[in-house]
Amino acid sequence: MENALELLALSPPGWGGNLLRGLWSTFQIALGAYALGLALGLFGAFGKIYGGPVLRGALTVYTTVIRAVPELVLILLLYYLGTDLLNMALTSMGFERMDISGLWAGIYVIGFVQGAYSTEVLRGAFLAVPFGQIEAARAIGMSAFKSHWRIILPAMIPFALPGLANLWLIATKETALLAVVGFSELALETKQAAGATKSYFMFYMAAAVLYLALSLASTGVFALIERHFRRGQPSQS
Amino acid sequence: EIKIGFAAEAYPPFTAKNAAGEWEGFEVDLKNALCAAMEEECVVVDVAWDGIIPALLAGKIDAIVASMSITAERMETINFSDKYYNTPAVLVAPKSMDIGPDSLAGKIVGVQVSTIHQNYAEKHFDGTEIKTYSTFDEHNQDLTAGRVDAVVGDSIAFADYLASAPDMEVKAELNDEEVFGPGVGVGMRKEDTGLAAKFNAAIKQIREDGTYDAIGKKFFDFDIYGG
Amino acid sequence: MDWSWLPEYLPRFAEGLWLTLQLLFWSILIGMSLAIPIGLVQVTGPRPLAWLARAFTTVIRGTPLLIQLWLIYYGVGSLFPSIPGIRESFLWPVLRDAFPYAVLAFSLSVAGYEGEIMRGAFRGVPKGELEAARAIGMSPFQVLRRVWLPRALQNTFPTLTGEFILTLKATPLAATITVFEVYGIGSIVRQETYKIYEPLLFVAAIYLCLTGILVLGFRYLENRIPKQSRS
Amino acid sequence: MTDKSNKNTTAATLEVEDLHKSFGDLEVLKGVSMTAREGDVVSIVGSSGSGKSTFLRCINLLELPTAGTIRLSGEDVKFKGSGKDRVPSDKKQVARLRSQLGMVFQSFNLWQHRTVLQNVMEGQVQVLGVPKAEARERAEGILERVGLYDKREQYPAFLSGGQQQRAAIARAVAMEPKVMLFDEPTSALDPELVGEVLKVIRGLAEEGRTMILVTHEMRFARDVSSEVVYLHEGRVEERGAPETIFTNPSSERFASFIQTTH
Amino acid sequence: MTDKSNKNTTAATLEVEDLHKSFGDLEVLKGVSMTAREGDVVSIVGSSGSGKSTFLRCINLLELPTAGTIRLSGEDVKFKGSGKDRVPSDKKQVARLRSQLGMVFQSFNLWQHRTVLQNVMEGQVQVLGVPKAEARERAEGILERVGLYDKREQYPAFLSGGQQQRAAIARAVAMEPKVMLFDEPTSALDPELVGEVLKVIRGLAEEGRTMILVTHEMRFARDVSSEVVYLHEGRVEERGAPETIFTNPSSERFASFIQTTH
Ligand SMILES: Nc1ncnc2c1ncn2[C@@H]1O[C@H](COP(=O)(O)OP(=O)(O)OP(=O)(O)O)[C@@H](O)[C@H]1O
Ligand SMILES: Nc1ncnc2c1ncn2[C@@H]1O[C@H](COP(=O)(O)OP(=O)(O)OP(=O)(O)O)[C@@H](O)[C@H]1O
Ligand SMILES: [Mg+2]
Ligand SMILES: [Mg+2]
Repeated sequence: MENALELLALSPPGWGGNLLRGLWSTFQIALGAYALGLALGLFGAFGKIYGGPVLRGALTVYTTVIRAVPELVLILLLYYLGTDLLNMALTSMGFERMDISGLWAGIYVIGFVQGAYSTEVLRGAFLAVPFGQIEAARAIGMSAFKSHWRIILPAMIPFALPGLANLWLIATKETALLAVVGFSELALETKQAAGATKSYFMFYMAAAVLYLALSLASTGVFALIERHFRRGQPSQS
Repeated sequence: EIKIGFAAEAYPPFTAKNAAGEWEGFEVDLKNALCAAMEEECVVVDVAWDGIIPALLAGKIDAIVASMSITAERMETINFSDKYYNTPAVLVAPKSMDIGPDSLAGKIVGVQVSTIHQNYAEKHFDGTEIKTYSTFDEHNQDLTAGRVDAVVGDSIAFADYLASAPDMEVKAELNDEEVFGPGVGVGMRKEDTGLAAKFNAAIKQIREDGTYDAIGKKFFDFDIYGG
Repeated sequence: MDWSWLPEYLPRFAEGLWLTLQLLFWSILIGMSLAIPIGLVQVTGPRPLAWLARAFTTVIRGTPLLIQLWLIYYGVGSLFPSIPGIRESFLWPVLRDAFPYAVLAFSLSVAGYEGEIMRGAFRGVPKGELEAARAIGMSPFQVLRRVWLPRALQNTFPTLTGEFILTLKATPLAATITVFEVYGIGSIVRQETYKIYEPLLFVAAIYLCLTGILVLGFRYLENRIPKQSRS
Repeated sequence: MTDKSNKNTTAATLEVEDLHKSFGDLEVLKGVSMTAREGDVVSIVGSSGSGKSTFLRCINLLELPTAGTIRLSGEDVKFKGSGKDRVPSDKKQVARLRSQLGMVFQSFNLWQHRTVLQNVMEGQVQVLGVPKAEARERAEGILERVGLYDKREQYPAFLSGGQQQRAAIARAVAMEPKVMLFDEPTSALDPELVGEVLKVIRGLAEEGRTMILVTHEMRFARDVSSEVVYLHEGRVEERGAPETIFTNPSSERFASFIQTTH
Repeated sequence: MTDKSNKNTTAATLEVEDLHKSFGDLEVLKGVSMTAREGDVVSIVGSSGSGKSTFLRCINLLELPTAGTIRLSGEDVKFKGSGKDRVPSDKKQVARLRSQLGMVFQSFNLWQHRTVLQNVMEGQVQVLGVPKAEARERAEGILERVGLYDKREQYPAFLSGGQQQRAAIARAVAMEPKVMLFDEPTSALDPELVGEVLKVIRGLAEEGRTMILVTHEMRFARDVSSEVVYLHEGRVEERGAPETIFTNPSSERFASFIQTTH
């Protein structure tokens, strides 16, 4: 036990500080990726519903292919192959080589993948909104933007929230994939601490506790949002 | 300037980061000695084991110093320096069991997947079920759990495990130059032949001037360079 | 691109694919049959059960699947061998095999994530339609089976499809407990051949096919009931 | 007593005594009693928000009355607890009683994931255990009668208001319940169809079924009912045979209520 | 011509010419034309499923007519394409025209996540740009008038049917549109409230607004309208001033339609 406390101490040689820094990095990437994913998801969902055949087709390819291909493949492709191609293009045009940082590659890749999932979550939520609610907004002459912002989105949110909450929690864990490009976040810090000290069990449990704390906090936030948007809805039993 | 790639996963006592984020271990000191001998600036880049060869090929690193064994298959893709250490493989099993390399028929042996150890087990153990694991620590856990009867792996890597598992012991040292190859070397791109020559010269130099042995003594109580 | 390795490894990929499919099938089947009650009790109560369900989904969704997998296989699973006599019993081959542990871990994960989805879905069904079902004398179970559940699922098909694809893509974690499914085989090929992209692309293609089948299947279910056009 | 009423000749099918219902602080029903016998058609009228729908919904326990008794064919609905926590103590009894109570909702509440035909068949097959083929035949017959045969394969979202209302009526009628609760069953119907529904209700009454209906159409109430109950602010302000109370109302409030029928 | 109608004295506010609408193979409107001037109240009657709601919904483009023109204050709604692919070509125009067209839906369609007051204020604030305080005042005034002031902070799901309908009317009225489209605005209302709505509509007509309303209550249509249009199977079968057509119908079909008013 004493040994455990020593290992988890916040300053070296304890590893606690490293884990917390990892958690913070995880949180930042997850937040960036999630925000990007939401933006793409909104665009994707409305594109699928309102778009012409070409846009719809393109979005279907996006949601199917991106969701299908393992994230690791995407990260490797974007980070290595993508950098290669970019640099080839840059040097052939006479520019300096440049480096995509692991952090941004991670945010883009995870965000891009999250976008594909949120597209479908939001599309489902949109379809679940009773149609009359939307018609009433149109009938009073709200612009397309206003009717979405004021009526449709608030009505969609209760349907979308559980799926979006799941995606957020998945985002926080998917950051672990960035280890492959050498970006250190909670999962990698944990692996390093565990590997260096051979206290696997303890560090993995510590990481689990940190993840759990993060998700408890997020669950609380999501519950508040849901309560707000479910106002006016009678309980069902 | 040479960009040296370390595997981000800890592999003590060769490479591991301490809590302050500094690299420590045999290969770390060795790298410093090699760079000094070459009179080159070296920077360390951490890359996950999975991405380390792609990183090399993509130019994000110039040399891999990550306990990478020199094998024929790897030689098809990348180039190696001469070996800089070699440790024997061993068979580990519970003390209570009467097991040797020749009495494994009907038993279950755990190895890390697609390693020289797997190749060895498949070549030499007849009538034995070979169970593959994705990491070294996983087959150790299953050895403890009793799901496998014995495991084959690198002798150094076992040191910590054996220290924490008093009822396990080394049953035999395994040798087969054909399977195990010459040992561990620095990985480089094939076209960087100049760099390979430099590393070879540097390895030779520190072997001769005693630096190598000094570093080796710091971490091991036997000759890590191997026979 | 060099695909010369492919013929040699095809049989192993076939084995891996079969494992993937089994893992996916059982996890979704068992997971969903847990997710439905977990979602439901959070809407209907009773309180203590709702609270338990909430705690379960929070813990499952809040901790990495990898760690759950480890705890189940190396943690709980390693307690069995220490039971005297068990190694000689008929149960041992099952307990020793990693596959059941993988199914257990993935099922719990599906139950956690989809339990949350189902909670929202149940909550979204218009109250009046449930009242109509109760009013003709349906038992609570009939209300659930005939009206509440189908209506809930209908509203949530796009989300569930995504969730199942996520489950598919989580199956590679099983490699850490010796269950080498398609992705695991791909990693083995990568390590053995030092081909970097080809095996990954091949695995990606297999995943694409599986995902395509999932998406089309659910799209069919979703479209069985026509919706008013929204544009 | 008119020929339409048959009070005292048969036992009461439905008796409600001193029913109270509050939503939070708002007391909606302040002690409502009612008795209906086989073949009775009781109309409940009253202004918007007076508690008519709440009263119907209390009868089949979709709302739980805070106090009062409900008796169906002599069987008391069993409750436990009191006030807000008063709940039925026997779930089996509730389901059994409900299958004898048909309900047409003010907002129809058709199942959106089932076609019209499936909406009508559902209860017969699932609750009454009628074989599918038979249920379909019966359902088609009823749909024919309310003029929806052509729309039987359509989903509710694609129906006109009147068509939805007729589907809801068909769904309730198909259950052949002892007692039917209609919440404004003709609100979305044109005069011709109102006439049709009138016929349906009369037919059901002749078969000996009991009907409680909420309506705003005084004409309709007068034509169809054996008794009219006027609800005002959660209390029965006036009740009687339609001939009597419409021509000779005793309550001033009721007089002014029906007078405004422009 | 009665004093309620003012044909030929002012320019037409709303003109619909030869409107067609099909749902798949089902042709619901087979060429309907209509003209309404300032202060006109046109009632549309007809049996259930005859296309009344569809007609109203076409006017504000919630359904897209497959053929025909719609003209509001002399401005043609612009379309492109034809048949099923006929869509409005100018989205801005659509939003502008819609804000001059009020609509009360047959199924109310109140926004479930907003209180009654917010439902009524929403359009004023968001579409007309009325300052919040002013919008609230106006909304409260209208709610007072339809007897919903007490329920202004309530969410729609907790209202009685008639209360929801009145909230829907209030929401449309608050927009002060040139033309109001009412789809059975009194279906859930008791006789007293029907009288109130009648007054509201008359008041609006006097202000010079135009009203098109679908109703099943012939009494109400007769009292309120300057013109009555009888729709039968997607065509106008009879039209005229209420005094004329109710007492002296020229179409046999219409005669039998109003005759059944029991
Ligand atoms: N979205 C739709 N898809 C297919 N058919 C439809 C759709 N909407 C309406 N219909 C059909 O068009 C016809 C006319 O419907 P509409 O709602 O206009 O009738 P209505 O005259 O308003 O009837 P009611 O008095 O019953 O409300 C009906 O037969 C209806 O089933
Ligand atoms: N779930 C609820 N929560 C709170 N108040 C409610 C609820 N349901 C109804 N009420 C209120 O109870 C009163 C009676 O409602 P009820 O639906 O019984 O009226 P009604 O007589 O059917 O009126 P209408 O003729 O308009 O349908 C109304 O003031 C209504 O706002
Ligand atoms: Mg009511
Ligand atoms: Mg209609």
